[in-house]
Amino acid sequence: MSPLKRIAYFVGLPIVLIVLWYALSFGSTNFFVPKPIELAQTLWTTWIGDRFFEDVLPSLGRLAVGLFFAIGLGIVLGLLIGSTRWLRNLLEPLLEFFRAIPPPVLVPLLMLLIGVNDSMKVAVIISGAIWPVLLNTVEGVRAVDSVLNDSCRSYGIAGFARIRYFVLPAVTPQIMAGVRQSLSIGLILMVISEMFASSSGLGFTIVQFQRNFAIPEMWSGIVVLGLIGLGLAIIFQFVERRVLHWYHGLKEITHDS
Amino acid sequence: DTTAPAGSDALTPVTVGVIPIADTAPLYLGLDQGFFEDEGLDLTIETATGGAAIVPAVVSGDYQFGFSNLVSLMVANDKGLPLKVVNSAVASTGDVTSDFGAVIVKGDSPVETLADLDGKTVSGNSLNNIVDTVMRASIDRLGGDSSSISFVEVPFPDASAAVENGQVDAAFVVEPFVTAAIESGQRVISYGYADFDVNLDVAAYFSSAATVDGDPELVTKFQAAMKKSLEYAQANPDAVRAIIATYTKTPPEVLAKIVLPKFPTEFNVDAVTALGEAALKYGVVETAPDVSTFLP
Amino acid sequence: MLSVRGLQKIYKVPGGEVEAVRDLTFDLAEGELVCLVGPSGSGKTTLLKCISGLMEQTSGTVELNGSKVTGPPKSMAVVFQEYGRSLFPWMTVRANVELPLKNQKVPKAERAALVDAALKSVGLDHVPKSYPWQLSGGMQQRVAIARAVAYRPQVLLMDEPFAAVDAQTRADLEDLIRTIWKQLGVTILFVTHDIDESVYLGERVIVLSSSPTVVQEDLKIDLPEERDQLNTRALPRFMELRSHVYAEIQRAKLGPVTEQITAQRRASLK
Amino acid sequence: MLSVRGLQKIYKVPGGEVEAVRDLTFDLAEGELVCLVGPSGSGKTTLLKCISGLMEQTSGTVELNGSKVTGPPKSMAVVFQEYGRSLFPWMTVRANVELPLKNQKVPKAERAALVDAALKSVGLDHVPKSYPWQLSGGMQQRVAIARAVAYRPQVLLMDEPFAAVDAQTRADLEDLIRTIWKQLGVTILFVTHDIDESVYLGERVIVLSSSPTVVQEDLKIDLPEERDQLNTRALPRFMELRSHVYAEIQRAKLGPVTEQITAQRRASLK
Amino acid sequence: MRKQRSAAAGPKAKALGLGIGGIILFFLIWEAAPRLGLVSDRYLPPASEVLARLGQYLTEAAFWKDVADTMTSWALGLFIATVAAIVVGLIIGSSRFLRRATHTTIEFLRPIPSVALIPLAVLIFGTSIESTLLLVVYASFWQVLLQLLYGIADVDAVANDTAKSYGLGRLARVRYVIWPTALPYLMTGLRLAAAVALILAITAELIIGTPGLGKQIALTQSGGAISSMYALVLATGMIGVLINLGARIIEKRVLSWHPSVRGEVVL
Ligand SMILES: Nc1ncnc2c1ncn2[C@@H]1O[C@H](COP(=O)(O)OP(=O)(O)OP(=O)(O)O)[C@@H](O)[C@H]1O
Ligand SMILES: Nc1ncnc2c1ncn2[C@@H]1O[C@H](COP(=O)(O)OP(=O)(O)OP(=O)(O)O)[C@@H](O)[C@H]1O
Ligand SMILES: O=[N+]([O-])[O-]
Ligand SMILES: [Mg+2]
Ligand SMILES: [Mg+2]
Repeated sequence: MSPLKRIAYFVGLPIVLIVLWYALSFGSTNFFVPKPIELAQTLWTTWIGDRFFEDVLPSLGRLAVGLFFAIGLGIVLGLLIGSTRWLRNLLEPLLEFFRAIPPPVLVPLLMLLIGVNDSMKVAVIISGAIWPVLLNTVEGVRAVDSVLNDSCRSYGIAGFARIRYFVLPAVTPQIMAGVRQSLSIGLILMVISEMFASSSGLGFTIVQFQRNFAIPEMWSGIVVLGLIGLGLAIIFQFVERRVLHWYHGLKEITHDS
Repeated sequence: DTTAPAGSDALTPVTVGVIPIADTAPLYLGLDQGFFEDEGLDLTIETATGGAAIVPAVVSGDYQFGFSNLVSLMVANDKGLPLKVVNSAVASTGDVTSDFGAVIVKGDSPVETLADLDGKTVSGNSLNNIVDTVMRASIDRLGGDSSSISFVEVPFPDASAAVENGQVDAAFVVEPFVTAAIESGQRVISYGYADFDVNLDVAAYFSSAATVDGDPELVTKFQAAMKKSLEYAQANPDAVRAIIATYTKTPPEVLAKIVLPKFPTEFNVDAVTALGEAALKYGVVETAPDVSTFLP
Repeated sequence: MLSVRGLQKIYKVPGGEVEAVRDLTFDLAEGELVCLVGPSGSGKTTLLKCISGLMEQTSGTVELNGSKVTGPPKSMAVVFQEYGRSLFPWMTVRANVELPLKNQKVPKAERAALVDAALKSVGLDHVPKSYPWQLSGGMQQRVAIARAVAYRPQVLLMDEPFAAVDAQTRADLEDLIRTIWKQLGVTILFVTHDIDESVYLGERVIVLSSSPTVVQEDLKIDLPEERDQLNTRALPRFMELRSHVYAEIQRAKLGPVTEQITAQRRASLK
Repeated sequence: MLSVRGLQKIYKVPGGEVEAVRDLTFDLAEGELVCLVGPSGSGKTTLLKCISGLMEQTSGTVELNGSKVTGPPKSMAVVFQEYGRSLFPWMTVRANVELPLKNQKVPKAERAALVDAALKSVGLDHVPKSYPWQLSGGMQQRVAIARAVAYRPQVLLMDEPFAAVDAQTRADLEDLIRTIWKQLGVTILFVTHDIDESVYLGERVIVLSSSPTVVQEDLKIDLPEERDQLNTRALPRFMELRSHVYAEIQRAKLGPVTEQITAQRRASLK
Repeated sequence: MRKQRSAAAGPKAKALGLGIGGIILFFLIWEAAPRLGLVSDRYLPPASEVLARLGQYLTEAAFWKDVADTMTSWALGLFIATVAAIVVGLIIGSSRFLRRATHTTIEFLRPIPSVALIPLAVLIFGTSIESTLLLVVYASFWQVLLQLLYGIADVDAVANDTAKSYGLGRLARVRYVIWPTALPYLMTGLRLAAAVALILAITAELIIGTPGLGKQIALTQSGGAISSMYALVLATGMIGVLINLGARIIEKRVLSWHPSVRGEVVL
C-alpha cells in the first residue's frame, strides 16, 4: 500500500466523523456538549506543558507496569489453567467471581490490602486487564490442533519445550486478540484507579475536570485517552506483525476481500 | 399518574436529586410530613452518589432541583454553568467540639491539632472542593503551612481504614464515619466545618437558570416547602434519625449516636463569603462568587 | 520387540459408539519392516495411534521391548497421515525438522548435519527457510518424513507417508526408507494403500479387514533383500505376491461377514 | 471451453519471490477428461487455483467459455488436495455435501436425492451424521469427492482426489468418475501422481515440468472409450502409454535445464 | 447405556467438586484473615459474618427486586451490545476496505471509559434505565466486536476457498464459513462482555443512582454498613459465576464440534 493510501485510511473516517460532529454541534449551546474547535484549543492548552509530565507520564508509567503484569500473568496463568483440567475446574468459579466484581468496589478492598500507593493502582489495572488475555489464552490452549499435539507427543516434546515450541506459538493469535482488548481496558482502569486515593494522574485530572464542571477540559482529557489508546494500538500492531508474521502469511494467501 | 385531575388541587410534579445522607433528611421529612403536597408539589426524590449525575440532570431539566455542597456550586458558577442556588440545606452545628464532619487521626498519632499536619498526607473525599478548602484555611489560620501537606482523595467510607493502616496521617470524614472512628479509638483533631466557621453553610439546594427564570412560581413553592421541612427537621432530631434509617443503610445503633448537622433556613452570608474567598485563595475558583447574586 | 495383543478401540461419539478396531494381534520383531494395508476406514490410523501411545485403547495391550506402552515412547517417531497439520506453521522447514533433535539436546553441529542430510534425502535441501504453508502438498509431506528420519528413532510408524508425492519421488523415497532401515536397523510399521509399494517395501504385509477390524492376513514377503525398482518389481514372485494382496484387500472390503469363511479357508490351507 | 494462455504465477514471499508456474498454455474442450501429472512442487495446485479463480495469476489468462475467469465461476467444482481442511468441521458429513446445493437453492427433495446418491457412490452412506473429524483420512477425502459429485458442475477440478483411499476403493472411484463424466458430459481436469491412473482415466495427459513450470508434454490417450480395470490396464497400448508418461515424469524431474533439449527433440520428432 | 452415563457423570461431578473446593478455600482464607488480625475486621469482616448477612438478604423481597433490576439492565445491555457488535463485526470483518477505514476510529473510541460518559448519558437520557444501558452497551460492545474481528481473520484459507469455489456468495460464506469459525472467538468475547456488562450495570447504578444492586452497594458504603456491603459484593460475584456457568452451557452446545469442547487433546 502506498503511504498516501495508508494515510487516507488512517484519517479518512475520523475526518468524516469530525465534520459530522461539527455540523451537529454547530447550534448547540449545551454546556456539556463539546464542540470540535473549542475542544482542539482546550486540548492544546490543557495537556501540553507541566501537566503532561506531572499527570500524563506517571499515569502512563503505571499503565505500562500494569499492562506488563496483566499480560504476563494472563499468559502464564492461561497456559497453566488451559492445559491442566483440574486446575481449571478448581479455579474457574473463583476467577469468574472476581471478574464480576466492579472496580469501584474492588478498589477500596485493594486499598485496604495494598495501601494508597502506586502498587494499588497497578493492581487495579491488572485486576481488570488480565481477563481478556487469560480467557483467550485458556480457550486457545484448549483448542490447539490435535495433529500437532500428537506430533509433539510422539517426538517426546513435553513440559517446557512443549509450551515454548508448540502451545505458546499456537495460542499466540488468540493471545494477541486478548492483548488488544487488554490495552484499552487497562487504560480505562488506569482512569478508575486514579479516581480513588489519588492526587495526580491523567484519570484523576479528568475526574477533577468533570467534578469541577470544566467540561471542555474533561472532553479534552477523554480525547487524550483516545489518542493514547490509538498509540497503543499502533505499537501493538507493529509488534503483532512481527510476532505473528507466520500467521498473517498463512492467512493472507487468499484474503483478498 | 400524569393525568392528575385538573383544577387548583392538581399537584405539580417536581423531582429533586440528592445524595442519600443525613444532610438531606429534611427533604425526606418534608415529603413524609406532606409539606410539599401542601405547597401543591408532587415530590419525587432521586438519589445519586455525587454531582456527576445530579448536575447534568438538573441542567437538562430532568430534575428541577438538586443538592450539592456550596464549593461545587461556586465552581459551577465560576465556570459559567447556568445553576442557581435556591435554598439553604445543611450547616455545621455551631459547636466546635461536636460536629458532623471531622478530621480524624489514629489513636496513638502524635498529631494534636491541624497545625501539626505540616508535611503530612491528609485525605478528603474530593479535592479542590469544600473539604480541603476548609482544612487548608484552618491550618493556615492556626499557623501551619497548608501548602506543605499532600492531599489525596479517599472516599469517606474508606478513610478511617486508610488512617488506621497508616496510609494517610489524617482524614476528613463525615457522619456516620466520625462516630465509628471515635468508637474504634481514633481521635478527632478538628471539627473541620465548625472550625472554619461555627455556623458554616455546607451545602445548598440548587436549580437551573432555566427553571428559576422560567418557572419562578415553582421555585417559590419549593422554597416554602423546604423552609418548613428544615424547621421541622431542626426541631425534631428524633424524627430526623428515624427518617435517615429509612433511606440509608446506617445501622440503627450507630444512627442513634451520630451528630446531626444543623438545618438552617437562612444562609450565613459572612461564612459563605469567607468560604468563597478561601476557595479563591486556594485556587479552587478563579473569581470569588458575588454572594449577593450567588445566594438567593 | 513390538507386540500387539487383542487390541480393541471403541470411539465414543454423542449418541453411540464406533468400534474402529475389534481385535488385533500381531508382533514385530526387532528391525523388521512391516507394511500394513487395509480398506479405507479399517482402523490403520487408529492402530498406529494406539501403538504410539497417543491414544488409549479400549482393551488389549501394546508392548514395546516387553513393557506396556502407556504414553508416547521416546524412541519412536510417527509420520502422520494428516501431514499438513503435523507441521508447525510458525516454524521454517528447517526448524520443524530440527525441533525434536533440539528437544533431545543433540549438539548443534550434529543436529545441523542430521537435518541437512534428512532434507537432502527427501529432496528439499533448497527450501530450508520456507514455511510449511509455502510448500506444495508433496513437499509438506516430505518435510514430515525428513523430520522422522532425522530423529533416528528405534521404531518408525508411518501413515501413508507418500500419498501426496509423485511417482518418481515416491520410488526414491521407498528406496530411502529401505536404505535407512538397513543402515540403522530401525523397526518400521508402514501404512500404505499402494499394494505394489507394500510388497516392494515390506518383509511382511499385514492386511486388515474392514470394520470391525481384525487381522485378515499376515503375509511373509519372500523377495530377495536387495530390491530395486526395476528388477524387483519385474520378478514373477513380486507379481504373485501383489496379486495375492490385491485379492485379500478386495476380500477385506467385502467386510466381516465373509470373515469367518476366510478364517476357515485359511485354516484349511495350512 | 477452458483455455489457459501463458499463465505465470509468482508467489511473493518475505525477502523474495517464488516462481511456481512460468508459462502454461493448453486448452480443454467441452466434455474432455484431462489428467495432469507433474513432479511434486511443479505447480499443479497453483494452476488449479488460478483456473478456479481463487487466486490471481501474475500474468497470462484463463478463459472459461470465452470469458475471462476473475472469480470462482458458479459452474465449477474443486476437490482440494488438502481435503481435511476443505471440509467444515462444524457440519456433519451430510451437511457438508448438501451445502453447495442448498446455496444453489436446489429444492429439498431433489437435494436429498443428490446427496444420498453421491454419498452412496463413494461408499459413505453409513456415516451421514458423523462429523468430518470423526472419519478416517480416506473417508474425509471421499466426502469431499461426494460434495463435488453431488454439485453436478460443468467443470470439475480435482487435486489428487484419491491420494488417501485404498487400492480397491480407488479403482471404484476411478470408474465412478468416468461414469459421471460420460453421463453428465462434465469437463474434468484431474491432478494425480499415479501414472496408471492418469492413463486409465484421461482422454489426454498433460505432463508438467518441474519448477519453473511449463507444459512438457500433452499426450493423447488413444485407448477405447469403454474402459475397465482389468482389461484396459492389460492392453499393450496402456503399457506403452504408461511407460511413456513415466519416462516423461522422470525427465521432468531432471528439471528445466533439460527442457530446451526436450523441446528440440520433440520438435524434431514431429 | 448405564455405563456411559456414569462415565459421563464422574468427571462432571469431580469438576464441580473441585470448583466448590476452590471457593471453600477462598472463604477459609477470607475467614482467617480478619480473625488472625491480618486486616481489621472493622474494614473486612470475616466471611462467616458476610455470608450470614447474605443469607438474610436472600430472604428479603427488596434484595431480589434489586437483583432483578440489575439483571434487567445487564441482559438488555448485553443483548443490544452483542447484536450490534455482531452486525458491525460481520460487516467490517468481511471487507478489507472497511477493516482498514475503521481501524483508527475503533482504536480511538475503545479506551474511552464508560464512567467518563456518565454526564453525557444523564444529559441525554436522564437517570432512567437508558443511561445505565448506554454505559453497559458502550463498554461491552467493544469486547464482542474485537473478538469477532479476530475470529473472522482466523478463517481457514482452504475452507474459505472451498466455499468460494462452490459459488457461495459473501452472505452465504458469512453464514456457513465465517460465522462458525468466529464463533469460538465470539463466545470468549461474550464471556468477557458478560462480566463487563455486569460491572457497568452495577457501576452505573452506583454512581447514577438507578435502582439495583449498585445503588444498594453505594448506600451500604456511605452508610458504613460494611457487612452488608460485602454481602452485596459477594452476591455480585456469585451472579458472575452463574453467568459464566450459563455461558459454558451455551458454549458446549454451539461449539460441540470445536476442539476445545470435543477435545481429548489436553495433556
Ligand atoms: N475421533 C473419532 N471419533 C469417532 N470415530 C472415529 C474417530 N476417528 C476415527 N473414527 C472411526 O474409526 C474408524 C477407523 O478410522 P481410521 O482413521 O483408523 O481408519 P484408517 O484405516 O486410517 O482409514 P484411512 O485409510 O482412510 O486413513 C473409521 O470408521 C472412523 O470413522
Ligand atoms: N503460499 C505460497 N507461498 C510461496 N510459495 C508457494 C506458496 N504456495 C506454493 N508455493 C510454491 O509454489 C510451487 C508450486 O506449488 P504447488 O502447490 O502448486 O505444487 P504442486 O504441483 O501442487 O505439488 P504437489 O504435487 O506436491 O502438491 C512450490 O515450489 C511451492 O513451494
Ligand atoms: O468502561 N468502563 O468504565 O469500564
Ligand atoms: Mg488413516
Ligand atoms: Mg499440490
